[in-house]
Amino acid sequence: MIDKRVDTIAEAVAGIADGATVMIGGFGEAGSPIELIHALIDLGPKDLTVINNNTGSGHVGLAALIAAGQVAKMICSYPRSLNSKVFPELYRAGKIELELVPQGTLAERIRAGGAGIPAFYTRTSINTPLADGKKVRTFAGKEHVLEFGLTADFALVKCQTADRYGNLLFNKTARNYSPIMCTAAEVTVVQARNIVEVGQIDPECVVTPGIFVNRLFNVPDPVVESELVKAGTQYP
Amino acid sequence: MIDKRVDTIAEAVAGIADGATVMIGGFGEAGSPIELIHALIDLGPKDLTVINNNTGSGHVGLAALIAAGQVAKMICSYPRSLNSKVFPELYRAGKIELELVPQGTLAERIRAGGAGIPAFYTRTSINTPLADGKKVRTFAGKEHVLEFGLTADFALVKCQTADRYGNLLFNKTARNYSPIMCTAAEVTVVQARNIVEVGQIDPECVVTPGIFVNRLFNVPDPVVESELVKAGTQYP
Amino acid sequence: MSKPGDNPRGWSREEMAQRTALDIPDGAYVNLGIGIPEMVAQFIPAGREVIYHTENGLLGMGPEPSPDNADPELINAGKKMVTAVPGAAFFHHADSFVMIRGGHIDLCVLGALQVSQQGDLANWSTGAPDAIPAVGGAMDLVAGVKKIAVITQHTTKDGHPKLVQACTYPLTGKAVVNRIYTNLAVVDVEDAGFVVAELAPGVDFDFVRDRTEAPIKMRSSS
Amino acid sequence: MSKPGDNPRGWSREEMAQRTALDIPDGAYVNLGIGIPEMVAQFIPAGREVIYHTENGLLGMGPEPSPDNADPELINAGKKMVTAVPGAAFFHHADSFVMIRGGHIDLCVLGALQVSQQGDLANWSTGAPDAIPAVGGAMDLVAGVKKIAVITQHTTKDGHPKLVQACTYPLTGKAVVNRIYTNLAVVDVEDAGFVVAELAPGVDFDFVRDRTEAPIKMRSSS
Repeated sequence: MIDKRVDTIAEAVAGIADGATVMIGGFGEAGSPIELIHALIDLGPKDLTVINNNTGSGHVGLAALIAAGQVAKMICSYPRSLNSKVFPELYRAGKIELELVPQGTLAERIRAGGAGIPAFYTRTSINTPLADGKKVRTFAGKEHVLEFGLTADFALVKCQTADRYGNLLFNKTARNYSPIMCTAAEVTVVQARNIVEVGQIDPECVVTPGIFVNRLFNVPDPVVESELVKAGTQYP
Repeated sequence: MIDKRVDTIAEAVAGIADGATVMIGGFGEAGSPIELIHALIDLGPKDLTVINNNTGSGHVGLAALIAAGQVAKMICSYPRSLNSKVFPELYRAGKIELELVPQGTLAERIRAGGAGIPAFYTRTSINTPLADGKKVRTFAGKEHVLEFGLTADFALVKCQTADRYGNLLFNKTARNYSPIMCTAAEVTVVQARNIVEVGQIDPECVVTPGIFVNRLFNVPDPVVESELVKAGTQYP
Repeated sequence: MSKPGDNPRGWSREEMAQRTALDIPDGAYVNLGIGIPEMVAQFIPAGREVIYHTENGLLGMGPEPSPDNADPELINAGKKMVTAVPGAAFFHHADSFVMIRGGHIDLCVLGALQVSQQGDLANWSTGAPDAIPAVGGAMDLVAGVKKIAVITQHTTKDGHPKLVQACTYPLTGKAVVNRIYTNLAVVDVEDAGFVVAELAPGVDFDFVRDRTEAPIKMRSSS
Repeated sequence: MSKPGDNPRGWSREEMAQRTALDIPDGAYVNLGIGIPEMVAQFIPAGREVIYHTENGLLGMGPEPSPDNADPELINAGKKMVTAVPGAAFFHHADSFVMIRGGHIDLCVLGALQVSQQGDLANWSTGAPDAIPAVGGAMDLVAGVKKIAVITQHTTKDGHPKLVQACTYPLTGKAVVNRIYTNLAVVDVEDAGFVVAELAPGVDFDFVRDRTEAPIKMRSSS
């Protein structure tokens, strides 16, 4: 029987080792799998490469993971946002590496990684510093830059509804990077608000088919990052 | 007000001119917009390049369009199937050109065309005759071939449910190429079984957002291709 | 060049947004950047239906929610809470940038640090050595959207022109800007350079020219 | 080489499918090609849950429908009407080939014209000048799926070996086949070439070797 549910959150993140590449879903707080990130802090692997649109807020979730010194490198499009203090300090101190990628190129690189496309051309970033050193080729009279697919050892994502096969539905704009990250990681770990019986998710509406999911953990009432940040909460 | 509905099927296909490239949705008969194809036969443009997985069956729909001598070139993955007689005869007689593309590469080329990706690398077809003459590059120790995005002047597709914005839902495996073709054509023309009020389609379940759709024509009770083929129907 | 201490003249932030809204046709698919561009939506003339795209994954973005309707998982690209209009669609990031990169969005309205007379845009980085570089979707938008409009003050707070001969800040994209809405004028970027299409009330052409680094012309009425 | 007129020996078509099914583990995601491979699904041992992918856009394909349940818009890659099991998902073609090309499918079972001792597969074209070339998803499947199994008669109707030193037909992919289920034997493709893992009842190794063009060994029991 296919049953991707795990009993503890420690099982959910088990095996994420020093030096691993981890994709973390979410755009700002929307879709951030904060309980899984905290479990990753508890597990404690170092020298992680983390792929996320941002770098977290306050001292919880992704910001707390960075503050814990576990992240050697961030691959993201917008590392500077409201209440983002941890990353900027470490970055200015030269203690964390940054690979800055335009948002759409980041999304497409993740999608390509999951789709078995090692590289593709895009017009985005041509004539900007982010194209420096990259291969350029002209198509239809316009220069394009070669970008490479991204894959990861693990993906951590949050969803709204799941079944034991790992079919997933998301909530509104919390969907963002999660479906493509599910396709691009060796092991995809999902925290789900609701786990329903197989057959209860409309097959016409499945966003992430179960083939892309490896572990499923039920977090029925996830914390709200912005509330924790407002309250000054620090993890751990 | 945004209202993509047109009143007649002639309006739906208006402007498809000699030499146009037309993507036609469907995999076999599933999703084939047969009423739109027949309207295209009535309109009569010549020298079309048609992109479809197959080449039609019997003497209706795509096969009838080819039989009418309107198609100069097919881009497809499987031009040989049960009850497919028209294309094979013309092909053997040297009267129609064929660009044979692996099915997944065809899908990805269409998706790339719609996504503003002019070219990408794939492992598919390496060491086969379909890679002949193409640029090859090695990634992670494996050879990959460079493939180019496909776009079209028009896409003709069939859907199950639509609203006046052009948001679309499909029926089961009739979805196939249609959503990606909607993204890759200058003008996307849709025949819809049902047209509902704006707001009746769940925003979490929209398959094709309206931004990709230009014209919408209601065909509440479309013919079933296999029944026509069985009955020996010929169009026109 | 302009002098710090000039009295404020021309359009307010709201009026710049309102003037921009006037140019958005019925049925347009529009992406609005963070800041003044976000305000454009509230000024669309009655009778026009405009659909807003936010690159984090929503087509059919509506206004701010009422407090009882707020969902921190329904936000815009600026990470503010928004609503979804009837007929909206949610999608993932790769699909969202298919719309942008694939040329499906009609208009994007962005802020700017500098715009050059060739339409080059700098709006993501001052290049300062201690700045945290952050680009978001700006480079994708200018590379893919059919028409790029900029809303910006005509000069910086220090009085330096933002419409320049050549950008000194790192580029977001080259030759991408079509029209600029400043507090002083509506300026088109044409092959020949900057052309004033309209002056704000109480502003004359010389005032604009003095505050523009690059050559600028008045559109000849014909 | 084998001689036309040999009495049929070994496994029937159904038994080949059944033998293949034995090797499919619980929880596998499997794509079954047209022909004998399609039959594998009906022989999965009780207690194993296997999910079938069909490249035209369905994960969770079920068996043929009853006549009152048939929908010509619910078909498999062979264009036969099928059903969808509870927990299924529909998706478009590009997403379907993300699963294939991206290495997410565990096993694909295909037919073959020829398999070489290096695991090269030819199954899409005889290269005949008047043939209509048609490839479908075969090249994508062999390029992307984790494990490729082939079900085929050991020889052609004319008695020619299908397990060969080098394919004479155009390739579908190079060094892609892992295991071959014929009517005579289960044959693994290893670095050293063909290795018989199991003989069909009543078939001896010499009989298989005589009908195989390339060198073939018996797996040593250890």
